[in-house]
Amino acid sequence: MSLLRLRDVAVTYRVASGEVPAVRGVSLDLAAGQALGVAGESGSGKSTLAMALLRLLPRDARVTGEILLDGEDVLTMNWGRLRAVRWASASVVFQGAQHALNPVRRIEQQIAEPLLVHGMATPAEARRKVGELLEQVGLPAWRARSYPHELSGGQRQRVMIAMALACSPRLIIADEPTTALDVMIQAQVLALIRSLIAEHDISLIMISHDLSVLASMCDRLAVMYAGRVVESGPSGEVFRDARHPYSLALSAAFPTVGDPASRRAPKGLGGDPPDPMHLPTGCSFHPRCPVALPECAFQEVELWAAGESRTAACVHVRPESVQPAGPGEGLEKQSVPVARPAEESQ
Amino acid sequence: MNITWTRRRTALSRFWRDYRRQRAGLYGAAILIAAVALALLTPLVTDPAGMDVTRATGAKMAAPSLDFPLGTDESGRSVLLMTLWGSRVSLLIGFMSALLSMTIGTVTGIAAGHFRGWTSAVLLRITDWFLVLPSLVLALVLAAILGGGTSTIILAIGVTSWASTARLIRAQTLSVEARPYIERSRALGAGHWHIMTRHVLPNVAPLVLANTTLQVASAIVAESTLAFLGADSGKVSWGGMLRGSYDWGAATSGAWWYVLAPGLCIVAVVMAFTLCGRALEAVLNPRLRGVSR
Amino acid sequence: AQRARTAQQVPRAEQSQAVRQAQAGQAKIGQAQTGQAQTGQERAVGQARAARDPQGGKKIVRLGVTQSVDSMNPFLAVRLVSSSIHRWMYGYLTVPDSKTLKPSPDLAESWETSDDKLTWTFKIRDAKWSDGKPVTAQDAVWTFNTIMTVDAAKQANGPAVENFESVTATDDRTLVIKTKKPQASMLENPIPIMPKHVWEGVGDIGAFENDRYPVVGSGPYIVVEHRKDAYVKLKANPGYWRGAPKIDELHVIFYQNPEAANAGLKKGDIDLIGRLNAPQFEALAGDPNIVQWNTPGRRAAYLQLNHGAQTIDNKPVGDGHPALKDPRVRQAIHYAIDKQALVDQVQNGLATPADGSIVPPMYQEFFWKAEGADLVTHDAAKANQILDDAGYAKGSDGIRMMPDGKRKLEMRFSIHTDTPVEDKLAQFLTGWFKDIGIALSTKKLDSNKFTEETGFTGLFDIAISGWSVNPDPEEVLATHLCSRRPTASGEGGGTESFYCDPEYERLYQQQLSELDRPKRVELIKQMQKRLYTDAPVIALYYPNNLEGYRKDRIAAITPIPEDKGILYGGSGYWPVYSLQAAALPAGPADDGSSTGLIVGAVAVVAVLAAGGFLLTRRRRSVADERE
Amino acid sequence: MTAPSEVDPGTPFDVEPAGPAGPGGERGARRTVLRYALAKAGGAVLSIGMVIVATFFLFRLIPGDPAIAYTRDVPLDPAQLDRLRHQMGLDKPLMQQFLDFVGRTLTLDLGTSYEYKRPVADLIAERVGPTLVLVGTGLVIAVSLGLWQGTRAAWKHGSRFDRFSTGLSLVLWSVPTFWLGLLLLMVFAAGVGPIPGIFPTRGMEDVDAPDGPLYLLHVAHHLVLPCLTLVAVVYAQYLLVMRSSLLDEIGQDYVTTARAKGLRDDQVRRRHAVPNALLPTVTLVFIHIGFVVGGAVSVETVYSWPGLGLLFYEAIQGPDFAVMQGTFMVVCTAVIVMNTLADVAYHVLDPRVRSA
Amino acid sequence: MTERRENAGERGSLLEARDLHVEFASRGRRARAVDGVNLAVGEGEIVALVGESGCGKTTLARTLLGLERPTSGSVLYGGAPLSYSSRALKAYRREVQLVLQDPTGSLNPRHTVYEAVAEGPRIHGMSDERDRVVSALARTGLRPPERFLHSYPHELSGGQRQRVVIAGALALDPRVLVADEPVASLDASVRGEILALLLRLRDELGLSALVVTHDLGLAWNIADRVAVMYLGRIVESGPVEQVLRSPTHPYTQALLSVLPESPSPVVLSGEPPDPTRIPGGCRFHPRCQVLAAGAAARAGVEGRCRSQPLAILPVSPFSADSHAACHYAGARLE
Ligand SMILES: Nc1ncnc2c1ncn2[C@@H]1O[C@H](COP(=O)(O)OP(=O)(O)OP(=O)(O)O)[C@@H](O)[C@H]1O
Ligand SMILES: Nc1ncnc2c1ncn2[C@@H]1O[C@H](COP(=O)(O)OP(=O)(O)OP(=O)(O)O)[C@@H](O)[C@H]1O
Ligand SMILES: [Mg+2]
Ligand SMILES: [Mg+2]
Ligand code: NI
Repeated sequence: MSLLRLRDVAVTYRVASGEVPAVRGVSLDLAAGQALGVAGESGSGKSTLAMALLRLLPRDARVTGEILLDGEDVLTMNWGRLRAVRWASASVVFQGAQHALNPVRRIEQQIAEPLLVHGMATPAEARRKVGELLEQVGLPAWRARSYPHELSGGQRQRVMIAMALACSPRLIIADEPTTALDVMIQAQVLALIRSLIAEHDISLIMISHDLSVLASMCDRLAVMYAGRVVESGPSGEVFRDARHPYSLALSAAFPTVGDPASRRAPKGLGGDPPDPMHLPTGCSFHPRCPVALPECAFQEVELWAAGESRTAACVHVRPESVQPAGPGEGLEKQSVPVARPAEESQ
Repeated sequence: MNITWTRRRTALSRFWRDYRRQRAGLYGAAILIAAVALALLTPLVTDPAGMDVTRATGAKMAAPSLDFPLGTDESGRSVLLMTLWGSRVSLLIGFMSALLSMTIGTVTGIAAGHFRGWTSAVLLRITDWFLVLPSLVLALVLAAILGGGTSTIILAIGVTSWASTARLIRAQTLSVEARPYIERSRALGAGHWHIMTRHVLPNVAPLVLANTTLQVASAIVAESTLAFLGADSGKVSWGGMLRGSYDWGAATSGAWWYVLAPGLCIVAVVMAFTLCGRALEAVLNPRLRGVSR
Repeated sequence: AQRARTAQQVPRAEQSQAVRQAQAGQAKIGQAQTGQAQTGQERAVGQARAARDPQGGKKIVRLGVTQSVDSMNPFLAVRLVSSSIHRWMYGYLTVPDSKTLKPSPDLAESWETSDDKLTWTFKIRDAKWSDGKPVTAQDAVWTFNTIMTVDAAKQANGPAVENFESVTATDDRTLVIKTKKPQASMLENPIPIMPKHVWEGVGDIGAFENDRYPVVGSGPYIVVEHRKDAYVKLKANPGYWRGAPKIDELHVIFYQNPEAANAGLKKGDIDLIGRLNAPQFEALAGDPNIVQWNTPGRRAAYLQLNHGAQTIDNKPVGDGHPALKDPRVRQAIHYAIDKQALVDQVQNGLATPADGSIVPPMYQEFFWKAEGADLVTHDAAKANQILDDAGYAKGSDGIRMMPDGKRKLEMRFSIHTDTPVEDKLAQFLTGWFKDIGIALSTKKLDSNKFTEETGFTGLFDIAISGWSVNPDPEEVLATHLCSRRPTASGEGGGTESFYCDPEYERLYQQQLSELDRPKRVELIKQMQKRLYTDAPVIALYYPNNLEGYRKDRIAAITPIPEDKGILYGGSGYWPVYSLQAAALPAGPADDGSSTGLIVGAVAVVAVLAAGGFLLTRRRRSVADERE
Repeated sequence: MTAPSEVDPGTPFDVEPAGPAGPGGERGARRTVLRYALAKAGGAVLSIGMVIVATFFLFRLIPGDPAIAYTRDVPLDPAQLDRLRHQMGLDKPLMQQFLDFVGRTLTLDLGTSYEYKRPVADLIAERVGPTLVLVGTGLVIAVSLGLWQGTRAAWKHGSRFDRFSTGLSLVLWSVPTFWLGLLLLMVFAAGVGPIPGIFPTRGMEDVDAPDGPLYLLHVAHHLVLPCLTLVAVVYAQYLLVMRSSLLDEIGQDYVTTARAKGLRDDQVRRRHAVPNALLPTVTLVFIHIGFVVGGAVSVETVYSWPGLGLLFYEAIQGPDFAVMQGTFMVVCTAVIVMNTLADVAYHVLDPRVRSA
Repeated sequence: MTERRENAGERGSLLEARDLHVEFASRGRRARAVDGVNLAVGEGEIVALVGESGCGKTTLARTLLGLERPTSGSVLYGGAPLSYSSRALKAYRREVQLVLQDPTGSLNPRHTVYEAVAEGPRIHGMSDERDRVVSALARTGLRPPERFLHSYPHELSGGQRQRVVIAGALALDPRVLVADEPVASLDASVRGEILALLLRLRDELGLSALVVTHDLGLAWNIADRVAVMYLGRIVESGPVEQVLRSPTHPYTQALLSVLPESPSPVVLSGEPPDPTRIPGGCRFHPRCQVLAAGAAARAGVEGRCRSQPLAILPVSPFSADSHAACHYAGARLE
């Protein structure tokens, strides 16, 4: 049985000017010990989805669907149960550790806090545990006495990871844990996460817009666009051989150094990201899609199987659709290396 | 340009749409508009002769009646009439001293935020000095030294109340100055003047506007307090009326209308300004926009 | 007093008046009277009573004042409240008689003067200080000599000894004062006799606060406690030579806020309050427990017109409006003023319109009443007529011009800051002056600057003024003499008008030497008439003395003078000495405050309880309300 | 005075992001605190110096002869006046007078009152106590009430309690202090209609105040109305500031982290949000001491409270420029010193700026 | 592109930093943010400056624009040292333009696109303001320009905003564009477009560019030459293919190795270097994996690595050779 099972999860923010459908019907499965990467451009609903998993969204967000954590629906839990689940079953590593740590409390207090709250340790044990955790993430134990601002960005992110590990959760949700970090530090942190989840047999949901990072970290990838998952599958395959034109553009945006194909030929995707309040009809990607068919403008797309344990939401993978060429091929031909002028894409 | 005009109008209507959502701000604006309108209309619809004690027609401290809806004062003048005329002075002092305070505060704040080194240090020192000093006490000293008169009161309030504005504007200036577009502008060859007037000023302007509104409110309170403590402008203002009611024992002789009318007017108008100021701040200050949860 | 501000001013005027009297140097010899000798027996009785009844049943009278004590040191204190308290603490050489106000024996049993009127010999009474030591002539010698020799001690009463040549004691009972010039005011000497044995060891008198309680004195009361800006507590002096007062304690309680003081009287926090202003006085009406005490005042309020201010050597000073030099303009101004309206509106009717000059009608003998052709009544038309005739034509804006057409009749009216009565007055004058084509603008000055501009530098057009007149009006009349004008460097003087009129001077000199009283009275009346018609000053009204006390607390009190006199603020101790209080089982102050205390405590507890309840409720509710 | 703005006028210190600190960080931090304290003290000294200079020139602006003002209207002969002028140092050049003034001020000689003829310093010393009682109590109540209610209002943002608190504080903020004082005095001290006057009409204590613990109760009884007035006007501002400051914090990520950890709502508030919101608020509270002192002048006048405010008011009425000048200097200095202490305390308390 | 390379050697450098040092006072210490840099951008050349966070890239870029004064060394434009009088700077800034990382921040939210682009021409008192704005917008691909003139930045997407910023620079007809992480804040899908734009501008207008980045992929995407910076110094520079395909400096090697798809990452331990404490010897030696692995010792340069400072790399516009400031690399070459 999968550890986490999302069924048709949708999140809508109520704002003054209307409703923002930030996540629109996402279904995902995560097996125990598996690492799932969620990619997508800014505003595609990645963080919203992650926060919805533990009902951490602000009050003006409405969540529907089912979020089954170990078979139990998070959305219908009572507060007491939810509090017990939080951090003990699933913990979160936030986007900016800078802000996710309380600036006026010492590291040790913050790491020990979930242990104490969940009654998993006495204060003395907690203190010892904090030292252990810090050492696990490669920080000296005396750092426990520090305040967040005394640490560098990489160190803070490590503290966040140590904190996430505190209650030995079965799932860690990492929302862009390295985006704000430098290349070298990023490599350090990723290596750390990789070794920790392997060691402790923890499931991971990792969010990033950097497909290449996700590809190297995760077993499976899900690519989101405008609140929906548009493609999912084993990470290597999705990264190297995307079926959805958006995933393709995303993976092309990260050139392989040394690959002559991308030398002096940056690839990108024209057009503007969609406005979640005014989504295009049909396939929401069609205005930017280089291989859009006329029917894309009105016909709903859904996730179709696109190979073994792969799905993609594109007419080009629709089983019954007549494919003039292989979808990959077609895309290859039509994706232009130089961006098209903006007016065309609008 | 026509298109700019349309732009402005849409910006204005957007502002209005946002503002309309601030219910308290709407109430405030309504009261304000009413108060200002009354103050402006007063000379048109009433006769200032009624303010002349030698021509007063009422009995002394007469209770409200049809002739005198708000009763009369110690000389038999209509309290309503005095309240109306007093609003002119109170509002004038409020506006003018707020204007003075905002001018000093904005100029100092922008300069302190824009320039580095000793200019900023000196300005900041002075600002801090004025910030912590008991402004009312300082205003009283100023008023006592400079002697009475409307301009003295305006000066005393204006000169003592700009510091918090300057701090606010400086903080905002610093945050504007840290924005990349300032760097970009500098890289385009812009000088201090260009940056301060084209980038910083327009960006702090909404804040200045909101703060001015709040400042008017505190200036009106300050005026009444100064009047009570003995530094009045020599004209009939709400503060002056309250002082009069105190001097002539209105409260002990049961002339509640004389005590309450100007006092409630102060409360209402100050409140209105405050509500408007807060609403403006909420609409115009991006820092507060995010906090809607 | 209208408000604290005015209250402070008045005593100062009175103070300086006494000084001036001292300087005027006129000798009047009082009758020697024998006072009662204080007996040890009485003292014993007093002590026994105190011992019998330490707490309950005390007779306490609480006096509200709206002026705080500036100093308990009589060498320094100038405020009315302080000098009043000193009157109750200390003996003086003489005290005004309770009926006639003429000097009567106090510590000086009797006195006589030498023929050249330069030597005064006082016989000191056999009295005791409150610490039991005898009062001797040496105490008086020390007191006067200290003021004469120590600069710091001159602050309060320096001028009163200016004319003293020497002060000596021939024996413990005999005091001899030699003066440089004859001094008529000798018997009104404002200096309390201080206990030498206590004060000798003080050191710096200017720094001493006289705060060793109980303060050793020889008056009817002993100060036992003083909290600054709060209260002074006095106890009856059981050993007082006239006999101990009939109450046990006298509390002087300070209110900054006159409204609060009034409320305090109504509520029973205080028992007596003096120097009320008209609205406060009126606010007391209708309270069955309060007696409104309204007596004719000894004060005159008048305008001072700058009719060409000059220094003592006839050099013009200041910037007075030239039109005011014209007696017709002054006359017209006089006609423009509605004195009755002022009385009604400014003084709430609690004053007398001034149909005379600067001597109030309270002094029936000296009061001159304008009648017939002399009488100036409110008549704007007549005023306009006078001005028209005099060539002051009205301009298009309704403001008149000087006959030469060069200057408008735009004048300033100088008043004190923070005096509502003067403010109101200014409003009325402005209105009336407008009717006769004179534009009046109000100029508010703090009292320092006011004195400077209206008394020395002449930087005014019209100014408010007032004077509390003594039973003999000579002093107030003297303030309009040529010799009172300031020197060129702006010093000395004491003029109230910069007036210098040969006719007036002549009358003054004449009355000085006129020993026949009716004739002298006539001369004095003529001087008033001159002032009235020439109008260097224009009297407006004579305010009444307004006071109030609780009759449920004060059983008896003797005003001074006994016939329609004042209760608080006069010289002498008669009213407070004569106080009789209704004894309450427990002091009403304690009663009031303990009820209040209980109620307050209950309120606090209730608030706390409510708060606590809310808090606990919230705790409980919050637990599962949200996450 | 500041309007009850939702925006704080900037922290009084520029918060720099701090770099990593080594194990010696604690000691280093202590050293920087010391350096900071010294710098702040230096600033305060400078400010106080500015107060002295400003006072001198401000009061030298007053036209008129201080000697004549000092003697009031008692006529003196020229020689006496000259002697007095000499005594008061008025015949010296301005610069010399200024230096003398500074020298005297530094030795706490604030001159002699025109009215009381006593050293101003003594007058002030006598009245500091009652003011401290009033302002101290008022401030403590206002701060605790304001912060508590502000916290609650922000936490239940948009609730009825929030709307009520915000509304009430806005009304209170709009009320002139003296007017509120007069109304309270008339209603609760004098008594109106059926309401008995249960509180005293004046002062801090009555004659024959009881001794011992009862004395405290006695003073407390007198303190109720003045304190209420002061608190009503002052606390509103703290409420609004705390509310907006906490609202800022509620949106922060670390609050979400805390919730993600499974903390209860009140734990999140007490342990995380409030401490962070508190620090800037407390600074503002201290900046506003000057404002409170201003309010104290009105309150002390209305209730005849024998404190510095009353002394100042009387001095204005006099006018007794010597007392005015002295009180002004002392009050300003006190406020500056308080602020400096608060700054340093803040610095010690807030780890973010501590080691910066 | 090969053509460009061939006659490159003949042309001189347009913008050049010579022995540049920039220091800051940072909490009582001196931070040597730029500590001896030689760098040149030739006419029509795109140079990428890569390096870790805090190594001084931005400082170098700002100094090149005269926004920061060098402590020593000089900035040369067209061979002449930069003068810091405000007039000379203003003239200089017509020719050399800056594009910043964050297009949203680089645009004043209260200015329309027109105002933003026209700001430069206005400051420099150019007459044909509107034409310049329109053509600049058109050149950056915002077509038709009229449609955008009166938009406010918040009405545009991130990519469009960055185009507006670039248009603002182009409106002055600059010869050099200094772009500080021009795509770092853009969505991955959009960044390709902006980079393509830079390439196109170089082709169309002959614009030179210095692109500051921490992303080696970006350098690979567009640059002709790359300079790798470490702790205030350039440690390796040369043509992109050469440097990125066969890096000689251990630091460059490490940077390349941590790219996600690289097979054997060399994760350097330790924190980002601190410019207030620059180590002696080779400034990279405390983190050097070659030194740590003992290779340097084997090559007999360990001592030198630890104690002997390296010379500042020479300036070499259009040079076909790469240089590395490394004792070990030097030893291996010998
Ligand atoms: N509190 C909120 N109220 C209203 N709308 C919100 C709120 N938070 C997010 N949104 C909207 O929901 C959508 C998804 O936001 P989300 O933060 O999940 O995106 P994301 O994929 O995490 O983006 P990024 O990569 O920038 O982090 C966006 O359009 C955003 O504007
Ligand atoms: N104004 C300044 N005052 C003090 N130190 C500064 C200043 N500007 C930069 N520094 C320091 O100089 C060093 C280099 O900074 P710089 O911004 O040039 O680095 P960078 O390579 O651009 O880094 P990033 O990739 O993070 O943008 C840093 O350590 C920084 O802290
Ligand atoms: Mg996100
Ligand atoms: Mg940078
Ligand atoms: Ni303020």
